[in-house]
Amino acid sequence: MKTAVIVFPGSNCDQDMYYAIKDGLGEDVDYVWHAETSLDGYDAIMIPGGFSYGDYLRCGAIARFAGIMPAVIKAAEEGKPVLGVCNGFQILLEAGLLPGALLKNKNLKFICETVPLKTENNQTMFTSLYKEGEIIRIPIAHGEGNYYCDDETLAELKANHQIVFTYAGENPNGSRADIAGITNRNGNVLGMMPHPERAADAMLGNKDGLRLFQSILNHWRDSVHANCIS
Amino acid sequence: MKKVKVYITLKESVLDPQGQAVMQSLHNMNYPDVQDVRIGKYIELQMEDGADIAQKVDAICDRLLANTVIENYRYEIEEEVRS
Amino acid sequence: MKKVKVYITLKESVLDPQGQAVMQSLHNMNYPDVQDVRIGKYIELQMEDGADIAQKVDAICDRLLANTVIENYRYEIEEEVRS
Amino acid sequence: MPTASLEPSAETIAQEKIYRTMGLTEDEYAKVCKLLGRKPNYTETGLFSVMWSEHCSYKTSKPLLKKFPTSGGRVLQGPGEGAGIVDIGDKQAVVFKIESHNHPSAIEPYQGAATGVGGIIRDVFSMGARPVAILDSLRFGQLDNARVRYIFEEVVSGIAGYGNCIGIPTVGGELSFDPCYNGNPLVNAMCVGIMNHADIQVGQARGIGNTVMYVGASTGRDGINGATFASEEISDKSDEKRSAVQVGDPFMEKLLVEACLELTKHEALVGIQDMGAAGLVSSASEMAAKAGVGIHMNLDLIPQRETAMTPYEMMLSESQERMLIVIKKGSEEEIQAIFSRWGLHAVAVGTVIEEEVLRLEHKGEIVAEVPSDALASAPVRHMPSRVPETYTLNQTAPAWTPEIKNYPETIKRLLTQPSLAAKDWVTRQYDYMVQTNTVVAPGSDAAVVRVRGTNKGLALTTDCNAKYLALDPYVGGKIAVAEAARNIVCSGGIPLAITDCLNFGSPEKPEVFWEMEQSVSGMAEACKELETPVISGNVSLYNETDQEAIDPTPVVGMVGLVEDLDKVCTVAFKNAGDAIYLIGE
Ligand SMILES: Nc1ncnc2c1ncn2[C@@H]1O[C@H](COP(=O)(O)OP(=O)(O)O)[C@@H](O)[C@H]1O
Repeated sequence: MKTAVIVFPGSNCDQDMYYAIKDGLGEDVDYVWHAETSLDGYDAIMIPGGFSYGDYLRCGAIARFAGIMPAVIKAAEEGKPVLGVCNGFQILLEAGLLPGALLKNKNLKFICETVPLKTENNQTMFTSLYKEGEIIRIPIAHGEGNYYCDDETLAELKANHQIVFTYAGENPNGSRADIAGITNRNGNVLGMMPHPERAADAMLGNKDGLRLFQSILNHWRDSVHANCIS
Repeated sequence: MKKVKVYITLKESVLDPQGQAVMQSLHNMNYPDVQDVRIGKYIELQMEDGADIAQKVDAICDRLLANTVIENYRYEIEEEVRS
Repeated sequence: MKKVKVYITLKESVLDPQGQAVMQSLHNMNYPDVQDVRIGKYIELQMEDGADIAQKVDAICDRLLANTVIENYRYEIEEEVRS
Repeated sequence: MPTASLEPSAETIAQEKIYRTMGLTEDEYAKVCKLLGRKPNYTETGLFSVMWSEHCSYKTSKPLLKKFPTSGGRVLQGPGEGAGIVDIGDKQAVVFKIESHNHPSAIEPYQGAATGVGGIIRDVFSMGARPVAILDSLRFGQLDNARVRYIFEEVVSGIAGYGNCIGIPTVGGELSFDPCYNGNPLVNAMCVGIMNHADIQVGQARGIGNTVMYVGASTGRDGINGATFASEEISDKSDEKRSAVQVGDPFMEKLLVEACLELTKHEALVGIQDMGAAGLVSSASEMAAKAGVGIHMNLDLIPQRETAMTPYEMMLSESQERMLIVIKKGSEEEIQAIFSRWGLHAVAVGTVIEEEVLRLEHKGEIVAEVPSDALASAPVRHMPSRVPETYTLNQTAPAWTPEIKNYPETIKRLLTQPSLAAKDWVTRQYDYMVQTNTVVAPGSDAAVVRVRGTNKGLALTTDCNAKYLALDPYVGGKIAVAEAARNIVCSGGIPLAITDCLNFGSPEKPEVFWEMEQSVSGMAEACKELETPVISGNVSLYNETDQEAIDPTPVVGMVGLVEDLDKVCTVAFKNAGDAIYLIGE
């Protein structure tokens, strides 16, 4: 599997994502510069965390206009796995690939800590290696992770099983319905505030996030296999 | 040259945690008369004049300055007075 | 009930990294006519009326809403129109 | 000459003793005249007054700093450059330094703390190192004071705001509260970087004919306070509308880090230096003086954020996120290409010249010309010292042992002291995990970060218990170093070296100067004993409120080497039934 990690000016979890895939997963991975215009040849697309363009104006607002974004949208339409973590989630929302918006944390402060998450839906290409309802521990680190959407959107998210992760302990940021991560309708675009790439290395004492990347790899292997047979 | 004043406010249905925190502080500081606080953005643009300026400002607000999922905007276009 | 509109802007000569980033992005988005961008805050207060309301608003701005070391503020007090 | 004409002439400066309001003493002014062989004009007086300030010249602390051991087996670069460098094996090195931003933080706590972090990061990456960790050391007054609370909250947000955005984990530090800091908080920040020996850079302007380039943010009037005799455009506006407070732009600095680290791998790079406290003057004059050359700079080419800036304002501006680099002549375009990929400009603003002078050109005229090394040779001040009465009294006071009747109650009361209580409220706001190398997070004795690609780590701590120094600065100084070393050792590291930030009151008070002497002697002795040389540091004096000095607070930042990450220890008890030992006296 060949993965692209998109690098925007101000991305700062790009290396963490890169190492999670290269060392944690043992797969091929490249950094792809925001000004590139093609993602052909990549099997999975990662939009890492950080402060793209300083997060000035609104998180993710400026990054959404980067040269690479049409290619990200195209990859999403083709059904490739697209994962946006933290700032990457914000960018996917701003780009309209996922519904809703993120507001400032309800305590108005940046929060960095490891929190329990509940796997609400393990029937996705990102979560197949977790058990339904499994509680995993993943770090969060954000100032604007308070997910907001209107009632109609929330009802849709629920009806389509698009809510993948929720905060299992105390809701840290005030997000609606304790939402920590959602997919698009097709289930191939996942945006989440918690950082699975920070929990993919035994040396740092937590490997709960690695299974997310392994799930993507399994999905890719299955699809390659299916294509070979057909 | 024109000065464009853009006001961006959170939609009414969206909770404003910052505004709530400010109101709480104001109550603690003994200003009970403040009954609501909403915090938004105020952006000033200096723009070259042109026939389609309003159209441009609309596009700029829609595409970049405001996130219309949660925010509304309005603006005023003024003659720039050089100081 | 009054509606108080407070505008908070960075003092002149204070660096506005946000404004700079937005301007750069507008240029990249092909709006070269935008020559400067300054980003400030726009705050709406709902306040009970009273003789000393202007004085109170001044105090609230000075003490809490604006950081007067780097920001200026101005405000307008309007009759609240209940919608 | 619309602007310069408003500035007083060299004659007027001499006659009306304007140099005194600019910060030069009679003796210093006389020395400037002697060095130049004439009276300095307004811009030149400004250059000397800022370069000879305590902040830039260490003129009162220099004699004391000589006491520190500064070399040792592993030291690759001692004090004098942006930051010190210590070998960690495998052709790699650790780079670190601590710096204060106390006074800016007292005025505008968010930006003061943020720009303090930004400044220390630049010191580290200008050496060619990738910054891998930030630590802080914070002192505030009593939390029941509303202003103190405000300063405390904003300082913490400022550190978080800058460090989190730029993506360097803030992995440790210390925090305490005492009434002596009520009007004068201490905000010290330390940055640690890792590099290959091959990439070590120096801030030198070698090579006659080479090009001097300016990179990073444009120059504004940041940090230029009071009357600057600038153009009328400025002087007729009320002060209330203007502010000279420096604002940090961590996004810009993130781009600068990446671009400069790319640059340090380029063979055309000759020298690189951050524009620190005195901006263009200090970087240009130091780079020239260290290489024994001169620099001719054309100020018209300096990127400017504001209109009608005078040479004085440009040279003294404290705008953040700027670097000065010297590159081989002819490679300008290649270098510009590196920066433009990161959306930054690199502008050629000057040339290295043989004549050992800093020569400034503005609008076709030479507006200042001073010997390069003159600015770096402030006359050393030897201050008188006197033993404080309280110290003498303390020495003869009978020993006092607290009488504790109810242990649980006493412990509970101790734990509610803000200085002793858990620091999660602070550390939760810091992204201490980014870069995914944080093996030991805040909450243990020292933080440990992995050196990626090896099984080694760095143990990091900042320490100082000012109460001990207030009682006996000599012993307290030793304790500060020893405490840091214990924190390193308890985490599984071998102490390598320290950086220090000497926070004191006014050195013009003999009692304060005595405290400085004693503290430094105590620290120096402990450093020798523990074989942890001092490889960088910073001095912050005049920390006073209403003429009352703070407790002597020389903060120690220590780095240790963890040779095997599997042997890292943390404070927490691990298993029920384990034996507990008390080691030492
Ligand atoms: N201002 C701070 N910034 C970052 N970390 C801090 C700060 N203050 C305390 N810490 C962290 O909290 C832990 C405990 O601090 P402290 O109570 O001062 O213990 P110690 O006696 O070991 O210095 C340490 O790991 C330290 O790194």
